This record gives sequence, C-alpha cells and structure tokens, in this order.
Amino acid sequence: MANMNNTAKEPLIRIGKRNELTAKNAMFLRLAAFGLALVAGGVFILAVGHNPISVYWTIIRGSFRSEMAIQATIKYMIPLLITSLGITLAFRMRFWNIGAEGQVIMGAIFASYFALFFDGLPHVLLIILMIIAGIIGGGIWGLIPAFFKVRYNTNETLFTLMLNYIALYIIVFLRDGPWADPESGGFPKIARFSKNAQLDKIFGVQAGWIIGIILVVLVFIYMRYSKHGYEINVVGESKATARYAGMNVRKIVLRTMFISGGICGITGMVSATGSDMTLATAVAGGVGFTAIIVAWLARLNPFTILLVSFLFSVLEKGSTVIQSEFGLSTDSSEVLQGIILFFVLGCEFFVRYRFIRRKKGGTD
Amino acid sequence: SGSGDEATTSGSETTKAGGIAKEDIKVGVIHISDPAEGSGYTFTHDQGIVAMQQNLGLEDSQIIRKNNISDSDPTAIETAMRECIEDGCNIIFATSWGYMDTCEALAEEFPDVYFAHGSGYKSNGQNFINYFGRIYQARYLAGIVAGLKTESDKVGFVAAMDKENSEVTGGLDAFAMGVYSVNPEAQVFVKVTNSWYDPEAETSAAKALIAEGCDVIGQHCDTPNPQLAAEEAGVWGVGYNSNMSKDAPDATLTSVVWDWGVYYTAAVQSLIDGTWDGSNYYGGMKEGLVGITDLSAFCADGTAEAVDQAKASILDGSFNVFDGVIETNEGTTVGKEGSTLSDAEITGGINWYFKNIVVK
Amino acid sequence: MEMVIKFIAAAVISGTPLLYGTVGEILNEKSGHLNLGVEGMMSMGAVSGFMVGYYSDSFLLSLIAAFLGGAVGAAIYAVLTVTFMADQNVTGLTLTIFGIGLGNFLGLYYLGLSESGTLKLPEKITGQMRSINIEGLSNLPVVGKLLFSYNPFVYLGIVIAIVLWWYLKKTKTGLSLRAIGENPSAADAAGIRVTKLKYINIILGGGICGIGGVYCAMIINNGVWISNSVGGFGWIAVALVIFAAWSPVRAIFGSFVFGAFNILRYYVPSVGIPEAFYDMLPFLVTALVLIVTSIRQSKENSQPAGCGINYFREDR
Amino acid sequence: MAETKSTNYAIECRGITKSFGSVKANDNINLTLEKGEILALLGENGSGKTTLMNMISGIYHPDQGTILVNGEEAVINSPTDAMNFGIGMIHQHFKLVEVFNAMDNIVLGTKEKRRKPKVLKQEIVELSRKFGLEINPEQKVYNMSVSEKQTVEIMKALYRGANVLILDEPTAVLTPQETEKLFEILRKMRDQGRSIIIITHKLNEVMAVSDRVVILRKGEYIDTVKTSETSVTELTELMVGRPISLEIERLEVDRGDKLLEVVDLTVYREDGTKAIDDVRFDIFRGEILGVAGIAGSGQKELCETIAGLMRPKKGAILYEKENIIGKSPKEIIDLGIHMSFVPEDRLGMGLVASMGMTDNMLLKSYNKNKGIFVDKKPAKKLAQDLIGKLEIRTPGTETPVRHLSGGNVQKVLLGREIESSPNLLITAYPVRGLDINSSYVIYDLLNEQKKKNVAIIFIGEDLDVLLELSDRIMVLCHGEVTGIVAAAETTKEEIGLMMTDSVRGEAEAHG
Ligand SMILES: Nc1ncnc2c1ncn2[C@@H]1O[C@H](COP(=O)(O)OP(=O)(O)OP(=O)(O)O)[C@@H](O)[C@H]1O
Ligand SMILES: Nc1ncnc2c1ncn2[C@@H]1O[C@H](COP(=O)(O)OP(=O)(O)OP(=O)(O)O)[C@@H](O)[C@H]1O
Ligand SMILES: [Mg+2]
Ligand SMILES: [Mg+2]
Repeated sequence: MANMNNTAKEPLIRIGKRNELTAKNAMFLRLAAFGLALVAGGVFILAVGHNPISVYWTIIRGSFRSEMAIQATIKYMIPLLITSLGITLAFRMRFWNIGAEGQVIMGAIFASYFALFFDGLPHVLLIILMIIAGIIGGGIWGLIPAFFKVRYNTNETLFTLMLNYIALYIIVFLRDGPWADPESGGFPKIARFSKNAQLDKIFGVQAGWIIGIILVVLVFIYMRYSKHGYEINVVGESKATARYAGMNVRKIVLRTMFISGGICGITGMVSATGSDMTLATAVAGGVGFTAIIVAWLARLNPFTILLVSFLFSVLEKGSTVIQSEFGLSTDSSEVLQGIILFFVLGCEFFVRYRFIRRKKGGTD
Repeated sequence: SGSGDEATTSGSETTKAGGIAKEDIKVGVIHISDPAEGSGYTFTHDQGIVAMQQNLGLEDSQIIRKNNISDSDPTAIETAMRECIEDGCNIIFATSWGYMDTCEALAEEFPDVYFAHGSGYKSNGQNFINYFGRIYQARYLAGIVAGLKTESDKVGFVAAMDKENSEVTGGLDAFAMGVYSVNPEAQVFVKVTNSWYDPEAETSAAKALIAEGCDVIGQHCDTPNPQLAAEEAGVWGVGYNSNMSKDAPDATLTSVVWDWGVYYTAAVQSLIDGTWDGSNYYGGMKEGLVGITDLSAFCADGTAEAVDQAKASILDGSFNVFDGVIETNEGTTVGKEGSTLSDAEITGGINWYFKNIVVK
Repeated sequence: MEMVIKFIAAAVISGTPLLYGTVGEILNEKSGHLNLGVEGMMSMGAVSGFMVGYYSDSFLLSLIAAFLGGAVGAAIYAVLTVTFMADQNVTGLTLTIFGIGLGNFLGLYYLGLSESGTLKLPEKITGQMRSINIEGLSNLPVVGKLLFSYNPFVYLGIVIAIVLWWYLKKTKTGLSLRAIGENPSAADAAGIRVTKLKYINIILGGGICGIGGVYCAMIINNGVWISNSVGGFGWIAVALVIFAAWSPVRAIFGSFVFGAFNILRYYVPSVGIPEAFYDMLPFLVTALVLIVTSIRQSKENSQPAGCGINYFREDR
Repeated sequence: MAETKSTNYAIECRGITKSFGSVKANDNINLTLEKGEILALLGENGSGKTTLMNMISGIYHPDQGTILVNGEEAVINSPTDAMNFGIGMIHQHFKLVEVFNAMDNIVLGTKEKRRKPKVLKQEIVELSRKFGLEINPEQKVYNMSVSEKQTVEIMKALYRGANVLILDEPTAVLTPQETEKLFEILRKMRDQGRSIIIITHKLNEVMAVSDRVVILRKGEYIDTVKTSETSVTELTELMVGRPISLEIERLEVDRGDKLLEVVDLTVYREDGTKAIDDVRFDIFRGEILGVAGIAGSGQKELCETIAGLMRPKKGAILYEKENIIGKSPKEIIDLGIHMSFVPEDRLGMGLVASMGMTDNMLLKSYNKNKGIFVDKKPAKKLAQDLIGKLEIRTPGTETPVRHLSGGNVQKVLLGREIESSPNLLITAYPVRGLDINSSYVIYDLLNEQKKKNVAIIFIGEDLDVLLELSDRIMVLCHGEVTGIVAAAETTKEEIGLMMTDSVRGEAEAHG
C-alpha cells in the first residue's frame, strides 16, 4: 500500500529550462565559459609549477612569433577546418559520422595514387585530378556506412569507427607492400612525392587554406540556402517526414555522406600533398576526432568552425613551443586541452538550462 | 620577415668566419619519444646530447628538444624542425630514420642550418648528412653471449622490421653469426613487430618465441619488454639501446648499447672549429660509439673470454663480421672470399638472413 | 598441439585488458551512454594503479587505485553528460585525449623522480600479479595450462563479467538499468532513480576499464612503466562491445577471440598474408558483425535504444 | 489545523503555477479529486492539462503552489514519490520499454523483491483477472497493439497499488469497443474506492464516464461542475469561453467527375502480413468519402499507397484514368494528391518538429522553383496568412512547431495541405487529440475544400462525425472493403456491424 509517511523534501537544487537566451547573451555566456576554461587550465599549469600567464602567453607567442610560426599555425588549421566542414554535413543530417579519420585517409590514398604514379602529368591537371581523387576516396568511405545505414539501419557511429581502422591498415598495407619506397632500404615508408605532385604554396602556406576558406563559404551557402541543405535538415529531423514530403531519403543520405566524406577526403589530399609530401600513416593523425569536437563546439556553423579550428591550431602550435621552452611534456598540453574542453562542454548547459535552488521554507 | 631568417643569416656569417662561437651554438634535437622514458632509443640519444653538452660546456638554453615527434607524421616533423630554426638553432640532430625526407627538404630551404640525421642513407654532402654506427659489431659479441648461454639451442630475436630493412637485418645477421661462431647447432628464431615502438607487440612476440622454446631473447626494438618477458618466463635475454639490466636484472645477460655522446660531441665541435666537412658519419666499436655492457654474473662460463677475443679481433681490424662468403638461410651466398662487405652494402643492402635464422 | 595450447593461453593473456574495457563500456552503454572515452579511462587507471603499486608494493591497493583512476575519468564524463547533458561523443573523445595525456604526463613525472630512470614494480607485487601456480592443478596436462595458469587479472575479469551478467539479467537493479538504457523516460516514470543509477553504473564501468588499464601497465609491460601502455586497447574494446552484442558473458569469449587476433601473426607460419591484415582483422570482423546483426534486426541483442541521447525529464 | 476537513480529497491542488521558459503552462490552478470518483479534466489544446497532471505524478516540479494528498501537504519530486503517495499516471505517449515483456515493464522500478518469473507471471495474471484486463505477461511490448500497450500501462499502475490513477487522453487511440471496455475497468476501480482523473477531448466520453469535470482554459482554472448537472453545450462554452455550435453540416455539393479509381489493390506490410486485400473503390470531385474501420484495418497503408510511399503487390490506382502506381511521391504530389496524415505521433510525419512554420510550409513546395536554392519568401507569407486565417497560436513563424500545442500543430499541417490547392486530399484522423473547438475548425476547413470541388478521403474513428460529414462511407475490415454506403442512408449500427463482422472470426483464430 501507499506509504503515507513520505517525508521527502524538495531537492536542494534541481534543473529547469531557462528562458530562451538571445543570441548575444548566449555568445556572452560561451565567452565566459571559455574564460572559465582558461582559468581551470591555469590551475593545472600552476599545479605543475609554472606561471599560467606566461604559459598562455608563450602559446600565443609561439603561434604568432614569426611569419614561419603563423604559417605553421595555419598549416595546423587546414585539416581541422576542412574536416570539420565535412563532418558538419553529416551531423546536420544526424548521421553520427565519427569516421572522418578514415575518410581523410582514403582521400589521401586515392590522391596519392596519382601523386605516385602519374606525377608526369602537367602540374595543374595533376592537382585537379588529385583533388577529385581525394573527394572520391573520402566519398566512398562515407558512402559505405551510409549504404548500410539506409539498407539495414546499421549503427553508423560504431561502423564508421571500424572503418577508420580499416582505412589506416590499408595505408600500412600499401606502405609495406605495393607502394613501398624501393629506395628506402627496407624502412617502411612510401616515397616522397615529386615536386610536381606537391600542392603549391600561397603566402608560404600550402594552398589548402584557400580551399578551406572557399569550402567555408560553399558549405554555408549549401546548408543555409540550397534545396539540398533543406533536405538534409529535414532528413536529420525525421526520415518519415522527409519521405512524406516526397524526398528520396536514401538518395539524400547517400549523397550527403558522399559529399561529407568527400570533403574529408579533400583534407586527405591536402595533407598528403601539401603538408606531408608523402602518404604517411599519420596523415589523418586524429584530426577526424578533433574535428568532431570542433564542429560540435561551433554548433555546426561554418564560420564559427573557421574560428574554432583556428583557436585549436593556436593551442596546438603554441603547445609545441611550451614543450621546448618550459620542458612541459607534450602530454601536458593534452591534459590542458582536455580541461579546457571539459569546461566549455559543461558551460554549454547554461545556455539551455538553469539550476533552481530550493526556496527557503519550502511552500507555505 | 621573421626571426627565423635572422637566425640563419647570422649563422651563415659565422660559418664563413671559420666557425661558430661556442656561445652562439644552438642545438636542436628531434626525439621520437620522450627521453625521460628510461630505456630505449630516445633515452640513449638524449644521454648522448647530455654528454655532448657537458663535454663542450654548453648552457641548457643552447639545447632545444622536441619530444614525441612521430616519425610517420611528416607535418609534425617539419613543424618541429622549423621551430628549432625559429629558435635559432644552427644544427639539428634528427634522431629517427623517418625524419630523413623532411631533413632533406629543409636542408635545401635553409642552407645555413646543419641537419644531421640518424640512421638514414640520404645526404647532400654539405649541410645535410647522416650518422650511424657499426652496431653489428656489438651485436656479433652479443650473439656470442647468447650462443653460449642457450641450452635449448634456440635463440629468439624480436625484430622491429622485416628482412628488407638493412639496419635491423644487418644487426640480426651479425647476432646470428655470433651465435653460430660459438654454437653451430643453435638456431635464431625471429618475430617481426613491424614497428619501432609497440610495447604490446614486443611482449607478444617475445612470449611467442619463448613458447617455441627459445631461452635467450635478443631484440631490436625500443622497449625493454622482450627482456621483461624473458625474466617472467625465467629465461634470458640480450637488451638493446641502453643497459636493460636495470629493467630485467634477472634475465639480461648483456645489452647492445650506443654511446651517442661520442658522435654528438664531435659533430658540434666541428661546427665550433669550422671543420664540418659535410660527410656522413659511421662510427663503430673503435670510436666507442657502440659496445656491449658488462656481462652479468649468470652468463655461461667462458663467455667473457670468447667475447674479449672477438672484440680484440674486431678492434685490430682482423675481423669485420661480414667477411668472406656468407651463407643465407635460403641456400644462396653473399660476399666474396677474401673480402668484406662494403659500408654501402651493410647500410643499404642486407636483406637476407644468415643461415641459422628461422622465420616461422 | 602444445603450440596450440600455448597459443590459446597467450590469447587469453592478450585479450584480458579488452575484457575489462569491454565490460566497462557495456555498463556505460547499458546506462544509455556511448562513452568513447574508454581509452582515456584505461590510461587513467593504468597510471594510478601502477604508481600506487609502485609505492605501496601492494597488489590490492594497486587494483583499488586503478579502479578509482578509471572511475574518476568516468565521473567527469558522467557529470558532463548526465547532469550537464553535454554531447556524449564529444565528451568521450575529450576524455580520451585528457586521459591519455594525463596518464603519460603523470608517468613521466614519476619517471623524473626515479633515480634509475625506470619505474619497475617491486618484487612482492610482481610476484602477486604474475601467473598463479596451483599445486596439482597448474601442472595438469593441457587443462593445467589452459585453465589454471593465468595471472589473477584473468580470473578477476571473468568473475566481474559473470557477476555483471547476473546483475543485468537477474537482479532488479539490473532490470532498472536496462530500462534506463532503452527508454529513460519510461524508467523515470516507473519510479527508477535514473540519474543516480546512471552515475553509479557509468562510474562502475569506468572503474572496471581502469583495471584493464593497469593490466596493460603491469602485465603487458611486465611491471615496467612505459608511456602509451594502453595503446589502442580502449578503442578495440568499444568495437568489442558490438561483437559481444552487449552481453558481458559474450564479452569473455569475444575478448579472447580478439586477443587471439592480436597475437595470431606470431603463432601462425607466415604465408605471405600482409602484416597489415592481422592488425585489420579485429576491426574487419567487428564491422561484419555489425552488419550481420543489423540485417537480422534483433531488438534484444543490439545497442540500447536510448544510447547516445541524454535524458532530461522536462524535455518533450 | 483542521486536518479532518480535507480528508475527503484524494488530491488537492492549490495555486499551482508552472512555466516552461517563457510559456506559462499552468497559472494558479486549483483542483480537487474526491475519493472514489472519476474526474474529467477538460480544456482546449495547450490549456495545461498534461502539465498539471505531470506535476501530480512527479514528472515536473511546480514553480509555485501546493499539492495535498489525503489532506496532507505532499512534496512530489519524482515518480517514485508519486508512487509512494499512491498516484499512478498513464501518459499520452506510453512510457514502456519496447524490448521488455509486459511483466518486466510492470514490475519495473517497484520496491518488491525480485521473484521468479513464473511466480511473477502468476501474480500478474491474477491481478489482471481482478480487473477484467486481458494481458499476456510474456509478450514483448514491441509486438503489442496500442490498446495492449495501454493495458500494460494500467497494469503498471494497479500493480503499484495506485489509489489515484491519472489517464492522459487514453481513448485517443482506441476503438469505440476498446474505449467502452476501458471505461468499464475505470468504473470498477472507482467502485473499489479509487480515484481517477481522465483527460479526454471527446465530450460524449466525459458525459459517459465522469462524475465531475474540471475545466482549464489557457493555463487557468475556470470551473468545476458535476457531470449530472451539465451538458455538452455548457462544457464547450466553459472550455472555449464562448458558445459554439456543435452541428456539422453536410454540404450538398454537386458531385463532379470521377477523380480517382482504385482497382484490385493489394498491399503487404514490411513484415509480410497482408494490409490491404483486393480493395476497389472510386472517388469523385466535391465529395467526402469517409473511411471507417477499427484501427489497423489497412487505413494507414491505403493512404501511404495512394501517396506513393508504399508499393502495392497488385492492382492499380487510376487518377483521371492515369495509373499512378510506380510514380514517386514527388510526382504524385505534383499531380495534386495531398495527404494530411496524422499518425499517433503528431509530429512524426507531416511536420518537422524543430523547424518553424516557415520551413514547414516549404516541406512540399521547396522544389517548385527552378534552380538549386530554396525560396523562402512565399513560404513565410503563407505561414503568416495561415496564422491569421486559422487562428494559430504561436509566438512567431520561426518558433519550432514542437513548441505549439496539439491543436495548433494540426492546424499548421492541414492548413499547409489545403493551401497547396489539392485535387485530392487524404486526411487520416485529422482531429485526433484535438479539442472540440479545433475539431470544428477542421471540419469547416474540409467542407470548404469540398465546396472547391476537391475530392476528400476522410479517415476517421468517430462514427458520429463520419456519418455527419461524409457523403459516402467505405468500411474497411482487415484490409477488405466490407461495404460502401451513402452516409445519409445508413446508421451507426449498420456500420459498426460491417466494421466488426470479421473481427469475431479473428478473435476465434486467436482464442
Ligand atoms: N516540456 C515542455 N517544454 C516546453 N513547453 C511545454 C512543455 N510541456 C508543455 N509545454 C507548453 O505548455 C503549454 C501546455 O501544454 P500541455 O501539454 O500541458 O497542454 P494540454 O492541455 O495537455 O494540451 P493537449 O490537449 O494538446 O494535450 C503548451 O503551450 C505547451 O506548448
Ligand atoms: N520482482 C521482480 N522485479 C524485477 N524483475 C523480476 C521480478 N521477479 C521476476 N523478475 C524477472 O526476472 C527476470 C530475469 O530472469 P530471466 O533471466 O529468467 O528472464 P528472461 O525473461 O527469461 O530472460 P531471457 O529469456 O533473456 O534469459 C527479469 O527480467 C524479470 O522479468
Ligand atoms: Mg531466461
Ligand atoms: Mg496533453
């Protein structure tokens, strides 16, 4: 029977929805979150015996101290930016693609094929070919999970995760076997691309940054104003609704994942031919995962992605400098990055919710 | 433009003046892992850097270390090297073979910075050279230790890379020849991990060897895990890079070690003296670059004598390990009677296994 | 024959860290949280367990510390995803970055303190953590090697898996937990303390992952501290959850199979199969399993329906 | 304190206020529930009924106000607390774990010690007998029909010994027969001294089952009346705030040409069962063809097949003599065949929940203009027009429609379909879950379309409405057409018979 002696009190703190924040207030809140995150990171820096201000300053100085430093910072940004843009399309469709890593790799592999075996072609033609190959490679790697998703409703988060590793070991296979550099003396590597097959530099940085900025605008327009973009949003919300509206959901999912993967594939091409000058196993190097964080923090807005990926690259470039300057191991910058992200993640809560304290004396 | 350019310009002036003043020396080191990691390849290289710094009396601020630079990530490598250049380094020691192509490219872009690359084969004869050593000499000695110790006549070897890799295979062959020289019955079993650094694979490979009956485990890979696996299983081993007795005191018979300080000191000294001549470096036991550590108490009787004898013949040049006709495990032969393999062949052409080597 | 037995025994040894990671992740997913931070939690468990073991020379304390290390990682994840409703994927990935970084960072810190330049566990603890030898049993032919020759972690892992199976399948709390993972709002309406149970189980799962982490540091690296000791096991564990179809008992089998994949190439004669293929195998198999299960459309043996979505009572 | 005073009340709410962000869902509401009564809670869509009940059952927490249980102030923080107070609620959207069987769902979250499944099963079967409920304890929820799920929900409450049972629109998805059965159970419970609050929009049900009625309007408390002393007209007036007519007129419009002819249509569901069996009918311009049938008789599949969302096994659908089978949904839409389908989940199909009205207007027209970009201007204008014309209550055209109340969501959906000037309008359950006022707005909209010579297929559940609104009524039973009759010449009983004719056969097959 019912227990009548319930003495439960109202909880001390409970969560409630807050009034919709204005865009300005939300922005302010996020900035505050970032500030708080820096403070939390500062505590960590203090704990390991350094001055947070000077470490932060070194990060910034390390990223901008010279033309070469700025160039390196931008070089870090390129793959992050392009991959985040690719992921954005998938995420808008609520296709939880964590396979960008694999898509980057496949793009790199496809592009490298031309870089290695067709490097006699005229430079411009070769570059265009490699970009197309990169798109196709990454696109195929995006299509595979999409195919199984629309066909059998295969869980894409886990499937794309597996595809990442499969792609990685395809490089290993190529590196150790068919594409092994014959002149490496048995060292496992693929030959460095010839000059002709390397992406050009613009203002001292590989041309990927131009591609990235063009893509920011293209993806923004595509998502915001195009019919495809509208379809992606509808499919993301409800496949039933999309079908009802006469949309070919399968086609849209496949198409979007091809484009999403294809954009990630461009990252692969750009990284291999512009930064690495060879096909290396680390061509993606975790960028596919970091890009998820970037895309999410930027709330899937291409222009915000540009900003966030730039901040990330500053942190990354800067922390290689604190390593040599403060003797802080590279791992500590990962810890720092983690702490900052934890705070930003947590603070996002306050955009939508608030804590409600128990009123004194309860209800009368 | 930025400070990077300034640093290199000043570098070039001092070079022309005949050498770089000691206070102006700035050394960049690119490490594949963290030197604090106390056993492997990076550790020994950094010991060499430390020794060089002491020998020459350089300030701490004159050494720029870039740790944990994966040698399969060319972008990270390039950034690290450029940062060294930004910081004003005049010489960069790139310790891992995967840094080679980037060294080559940057050496062209920055003709006034010296790039010394460990373990590779490329060079430009000016500001980009490579340095390595006759580690096979030490491995031959280690083979003697192992060959005398094994009771099952099965010696195991955990190799980072497969047959195509001359650095690994040359060392392994020398090791197997050392075993053969004292114990023709014994065989050397090989497992390849396909990675320079893979703690888990190294353990697994060593365990598989022990399971096959090997009772001495040699290694060419970066962690002490094969020695530790041997210790756990109650068998013996031969370490590599640094003295692994401190990791596996009950198993390690001896370790094949480098003393990179020999080279680093010489290289930086040549910059100060203005005697850098752009030629590659290939030191050996004679220079003190390679060797084996003191034998542990549980080595077989007579080991010290056998080792000393072989060592003496190597030092006096009467024996060069890869002398004469060598039989491979495929029944073919290499080399010619009365001659020895050239350095070029040793560093780039050994992709065969000595006759007592077994790959399963 | 003897080689086969040794192979199986080695597979068990190699698969055990996966067992911990998988079982921990199953508990997370059963709570409705796809936690991609397994690798991070394992790293945190590895460093805390190892260092406590190093300084205390007590196997038990080391286990507890490993559990706590993983649990702390999971607690961060739980606070962010359960209370603050942050995106699960992003939080998990961040936890991985953080955990690996912290593990390596602390490892290097303690290495810096050591005079010999290495951290090697003291004798007593290595003695305890190593393979047991039961007089009369361990020496039995075949069975002795197959069943009674492992280190304590192996047995502990199997026991944990079976207990968890029983917990999920046969207890009321287990039923409640499964309900939360499937449909938190239904569980909530049924009077289950959703938040509390989520916290408990996520943290418990993280703790179990932590023990898997210290296994890597203690067993795989034979008691010597090495950076990145977890080296990808956490990610394979995430995959293995699929292979095990979210069942802790199947995870036992699955992790030993994956352990076998891991060491296969050292035991089979090389017949020209590229090395890369062996490395790829676990992931290839998992992908295939994923496809097959989705074709079969089994509702029971698949990911809990609420997995990946955060729950807030007043959402609608 | 005068404790004895209020002990007549199982539940008493005093001054309850609750806001969601800027929406004030409940504003200072008072309500009393006597022991042993059935209380109906009435109000237009969005008037705050569900919100109020959610606070009594511990899902939400009031911002202000007090809830008293058996005369004592109660703090209800969670469903567990509610359970401890003997309060059970059956939600509009069932709160069941799909992969569990009935008994696991029933015992879920209860305090009792775990029992062997066998023992538990026995116990549940006994309990269900006591209330005349039919339940298979081992059936998985995902294999259940809506009414079976509801039975599980009721069992859940009963198993927990609920003294107070709250049902949120329990009849919305039930057939008349199932509804009657449910009411029987509720009466039985009342007679055992339990108290029941039922939310429904169907006034005849209110009159049939309740003892008293509480009326809310726009989040405010309006009045409490005794059922025996009131009438449908009075309730409507209290609820809406002004008198409205409850007559549905059947417009006499001259029937136009034959628009659609369905020939020998047979459709299978994905699971391989037959949904539609050799169905044959036609429909003319300016006609409302009512479709009657118990839930799951093939209505949904019929709609979806005509709309091109499902492929038939055989047969033809001739639209002005042209077979549209094999055409894509898009091509069919372009022909002017529009569907306003209201599945159980209102927002599941016709609308995109998180988008505003403008973007939802675009749903079927975004492809009309040339080029690769969407043109939002006409859609925005349409949204604004609809807000005025249909009195849609929304903060703005960009407010996500998921924030709107059920009636308003429905208006948005139907309004969009009608504005696309269809030739054929298919509406399934268009007034499901709608309050009476909104329902009549919808009926008027349909009649207006009929006047414009649109052919309308109206799938409904309320036979009274079907009879009053349609010109002809087609009765479906197990995917077969059991008759097509002129609405003016038939009776409720006749149709009821056609609907259930073979139901008996089915029951036997199962029994
Ligand atoms: N969880 C929620 N978040 C935001 N707004 C809500 C929430 N629940 C209800 N509302 C809003 O509160 C108001 C009252 O909603 P409620 O569901 O109580 O109405 P109702 O009377 O049950 O309507 P209906 O008859 O359509 O079911 C509506 O404006 C609704 O949009
Ligand atoms: N009081 C109780 N509270 C919760 N669960 C109970 C209770 N009594 C019995 N059970 C049942 O015990 C079940 C666990 O036992 P069991 O493994 O036999 O279930 P099962 O349905 O047969 O599962 P499977 O067929 O998958 O093995 C729970 O799922 C639940 O149905
Ligand atoms: Mg059972
Ligand atoms: Mg409601």
